[in-house]
Amino acid sequence: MKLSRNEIAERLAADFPDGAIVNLGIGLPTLAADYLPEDREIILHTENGMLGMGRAAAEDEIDEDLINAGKIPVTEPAGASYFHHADSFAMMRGGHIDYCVLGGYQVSVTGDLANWHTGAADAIPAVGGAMDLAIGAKHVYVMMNLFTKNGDCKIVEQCTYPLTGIGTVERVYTDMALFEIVDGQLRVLEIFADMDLAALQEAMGVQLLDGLVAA
Amino acid sequence: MKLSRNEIAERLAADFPDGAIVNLGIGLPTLAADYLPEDREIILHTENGMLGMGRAAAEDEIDEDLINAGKIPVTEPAGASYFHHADSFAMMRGGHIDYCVLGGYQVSVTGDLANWHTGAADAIPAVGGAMDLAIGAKHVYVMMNLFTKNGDCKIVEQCTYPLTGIGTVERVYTDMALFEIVDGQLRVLEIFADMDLAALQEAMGVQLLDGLVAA
Amino acid sequence: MVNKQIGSAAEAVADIPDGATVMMGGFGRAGQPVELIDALLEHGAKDLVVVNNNAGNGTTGLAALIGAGQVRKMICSFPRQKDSQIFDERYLAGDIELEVVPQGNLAERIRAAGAGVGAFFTPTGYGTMLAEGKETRHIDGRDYVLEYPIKADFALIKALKSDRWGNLVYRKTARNFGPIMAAAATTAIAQVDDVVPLGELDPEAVITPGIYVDRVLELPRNAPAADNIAATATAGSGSTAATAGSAATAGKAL
Amino acid sequence: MVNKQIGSAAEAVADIPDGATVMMGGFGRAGQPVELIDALLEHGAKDLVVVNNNAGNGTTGLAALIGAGQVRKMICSFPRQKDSQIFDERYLAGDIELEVVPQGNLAERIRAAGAGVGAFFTPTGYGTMLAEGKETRHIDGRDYVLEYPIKADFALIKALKSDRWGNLVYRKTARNFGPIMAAAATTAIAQVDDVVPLGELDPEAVITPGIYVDRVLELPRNAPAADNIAATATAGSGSTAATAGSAATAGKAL
Repeated sequence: MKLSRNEIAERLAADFPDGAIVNLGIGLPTLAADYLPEDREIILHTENGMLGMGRAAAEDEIDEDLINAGKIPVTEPAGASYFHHADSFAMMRGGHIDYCVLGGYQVSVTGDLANWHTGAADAIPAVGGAMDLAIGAKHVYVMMNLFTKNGDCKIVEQCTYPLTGIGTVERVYTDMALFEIVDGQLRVLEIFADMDLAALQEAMGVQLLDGLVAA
Repeated sequence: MKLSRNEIAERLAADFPDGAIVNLGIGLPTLAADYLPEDREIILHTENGMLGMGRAAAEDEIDEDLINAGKIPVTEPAGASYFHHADSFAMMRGGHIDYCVLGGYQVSVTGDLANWHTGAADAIPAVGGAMDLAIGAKHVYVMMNLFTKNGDCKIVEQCTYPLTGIGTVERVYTDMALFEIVDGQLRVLEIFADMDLAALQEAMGVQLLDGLVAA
Repeated sequence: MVNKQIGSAAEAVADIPDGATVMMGGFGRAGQPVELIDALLEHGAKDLVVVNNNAGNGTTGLAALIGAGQVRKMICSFPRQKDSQIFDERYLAGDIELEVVPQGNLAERIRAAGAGVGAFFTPTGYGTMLAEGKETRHIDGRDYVLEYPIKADFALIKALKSDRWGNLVYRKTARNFGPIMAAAATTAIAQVDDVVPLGELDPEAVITPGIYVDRVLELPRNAPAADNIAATATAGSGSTAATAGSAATAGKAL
Repeated sequence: MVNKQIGSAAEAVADIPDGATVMMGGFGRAGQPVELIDALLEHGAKDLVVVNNNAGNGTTGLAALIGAGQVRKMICSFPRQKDSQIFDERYLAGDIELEVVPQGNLAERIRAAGAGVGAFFTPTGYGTMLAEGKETRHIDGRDYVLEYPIKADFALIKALKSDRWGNLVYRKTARNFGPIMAAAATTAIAQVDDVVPLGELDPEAVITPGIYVDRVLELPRNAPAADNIAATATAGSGSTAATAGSAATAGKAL
C-alpha cells in the first residue's frame, strides 16, 4: 500500500505545530493547505507578498489582485498582511519562515535538493523562488513520490540533476515512507508501503538508519 | 557687510527649484525651512522616516511621535508619508534626494567635507546621518560661516579634521560669499561681503576661480 | 507645483529609447501594467533589456513585445511556463538572451539598486549552477554568493491609487515588485486606478513615497460601463484608453 | 491558537540573560519603548550590548541602564548629545565600549541581519575614519566599504497597535527603527498602545508582519485618568503599569 498524493499531504500537514509559519511550494506541496489541522493556527506565507494567506478562492471570491505563488486566486482571512517582493524574500532568507515544503526531483542522503532543472540541454531553466525557499526556511521538507515513473529512486547518494540547495532538506514525505535527514544521515521514521526496512533499503539502494517508532 | 545666519538660509532656499526634494541637516541648515519660496513646492525629507515634512509645530500642535532629525516637533502636511529607518537611508544612499544641506567644520577646494568630529583626543565621536547625507544626495550643499571665530578660513586646501565625505560638496553658502565646486575646482559665484575677488582670495588663502555674474 | 500625472500611456512611454533597460511589475496578472506594456509595444522601442519575474504569457503584453522582436534580453526568475511559448521559441532559436535569477536574489538585486548598495552577499543559489563563476565567501558559518544591483532606465508598474506627488498605495498581492522597481529605475511610470487629491492617501499606508515616481497614468479599473467599453476597444493602443481615463477625472480637484 | 500578548513588562524581559545583545527602538522619544527599558533596568541583566541610535539621554531609560553599569558596549550613530552625560562619563572613564556607525549603515546592517544578507558594500563612510581597517571595493565607478549585519538576541520596540499575531502598525515618525529591529532580533518584544482583535488592522497598512514579533505588551497611552496615574506611579517598575494595561482590555474579544 502506498499513500496517495492527498494522503502524503495529510500526513505532512499533521506535523505542523500550532502557530507554525509555513510556505507551501507550488505544485504538489500546495495540497497540504487542504489538510491543515483545524485545531491549530497555521499561518501561510506566499512568496508574492502575503502572510496569513487563506484557502483557494471560490468562484465568486476570485480577485485578480489576490493570488498565491502558483497564481491561483486565494482569500484574505483575518490577520493577513501584505508586503513587497524584497520584504517577502527577506522573510525567507532571514530564516523567519518555520517550514517550507518543496517538490523534488532528487534528494541526496545528505539533504541536497534538486528540484528546478532536469539538466537537459534544451530545457529552459526556470528557478522561481525554489532556491530562496531551500536555503531560507528553518525546516525544509520535501514532498514527492519515492520513485520516478521509470522506477528510479529519487533519494540518492548524490544528486545528478542540477542542485537547488545544499544540505538543506530535513524531512522527505513520500508515498512509501517518511524520512529524516540529520547530520548528513538518512533515517526512516515511518514506512507506509507494505515492506520492512530491509526491503525498503534494498529497493532504494541507499543506506538507511532505523528511526521507526515501535507501534 | 556679511550675511546673517538667516540671510544665508534665505539665499540658499532661493536656489531650490519647484518640486525639489530636500534634506536639511540639523543645526544651521534647518533655518532654510523658514525661507522656502512660497510659489514653489519643496518637499522635505527627514532621516527619521518622513517625506513631505511640515514646518515646526506650534505649541498646541506638538506630538511626540512627529519630530524631525533634530528631534524638534514638526507638522504633517498633505502628501506626507512615513517609512522606517532602512527605507529612509536607502532613499539617501540610492541618490533619490535632490538636495541636502549640511553644516561644515571644513570644506576642501575639491569638495571634501569635515563636519562630524574635531579630531580632539577626548572628543566622543558622533556621526548621526551626516556621512549618509554627504554621499547620498544628488546635490550636496554646505551652509556655514566662512571663517571660524579664531579667524581661520573653513574652505581649505585639505581638511585637517576627520572627513565626512570625499569630493562630495557642490556648493558652499557662507556669510561672505557663495562658492561652487566643479571638477575639483573652487569658483566664487557671488560675493556678499564688501570686498572684491582678489581681496577674498587673499583672506581665504586658497585659489579662487571667477564665477561672478556681472550685475 | 508638482503634478506627475500624464495624459496617456503613449505619452508615458514615448521617451523610452532603443536599448533601454525596462523593469515591469507584476506577478501573474496581479500588478501587471498591461496598458503601459501595450503602449511600449506600439511605441516600438527595440533592443530592450526587460526585467520581470516571468518572460511573458500567452500572446499579449510582454509576450507580444518579445514576439515583436523588441526584447534583446530577459532578466527573470521563471521564464518557462505553460503559456510562455513565444519566449520559448525565441530562446530556443537563439534570438533572445536570458539571465535566470533566483526570485529572491532578483528582488534583492532590484532593491539594492534603489538603495545604493554596491553589492551584497546572499546565501541563495550558493553551490548551484546559477552561482557558477560568481564570487563566494564564507561568513559566520554560512556560504554566500556576491550579487550586484539591477538598475533600470525605466520601470513600468501598476498601483491602486496615487496623488499628484506620485505617492502610491497598492492592492493585495498586486504590490509585489512595484515598490522596489520604482526605486531602482531612473524613471518610474505608474499606472493607477485612481489619482486622488493630495492629502487623501493615509501617510501611514503609502508604500511607495512619491520620491520614486516620475509619471502617473490614471486608468480607472472600475469605470462606468461606457468607459470600460472605450478602454477595451482601444486595448493595444493605450493612448485612447488613457485619454478616456483622464477625462473621467478632469473635474477633480487635485 | 497564537496569542503573543504578555501580561507585564517584567515578564516580557525576564529571560534576557547577561551578555545579551539588545536592540532598542526609538529616535528621541518617538518610538522609545520606555517601559520595557525600565523593566530591563529592574531585571538587572548585565554585560549587555545595546544597539540604539543614541546612547541615552538625561537620567532615565537607556541612560539609567548605562548608569547602573548594565551595558558593556553601545553600538549607535550619535552618542554625544547635550544630555548624554551619563554615557559621556562612563565612556571617558573607559567603562563602556563604543562602536559608532553612520546612521544609514546602522539601519542597513540591522536590516541585513533580518534579511539574511551576509554582508554588503555601502558607499557611506568610505575614506573616513569610520571605515578604517574595513574592506573596500571599487564597483561601477564608485567606492564602497564592506559592512556586516548587526543581529540581536532581543529587540525592545514600541508600536501603536498590535493584534494577537503580533502584526504591528506604527504612528508617524515613531516607526523609525522598529520594523528593522524586530526582524533582526531572535526575540522581538513590542509594547503597544492597543491590542486589537485579529482582523481589525488593515492588511495593507501592517508594517511589521507578526512573523517578526514574539511578545506584545499592551500599555495604553491614552488610558483614562485613573490608569494614567497608575502607570505614572509605577514608572520604573513596569510590571504594575502593564497589569493595569492588560486589565483595561481584559473584556475585549481577541
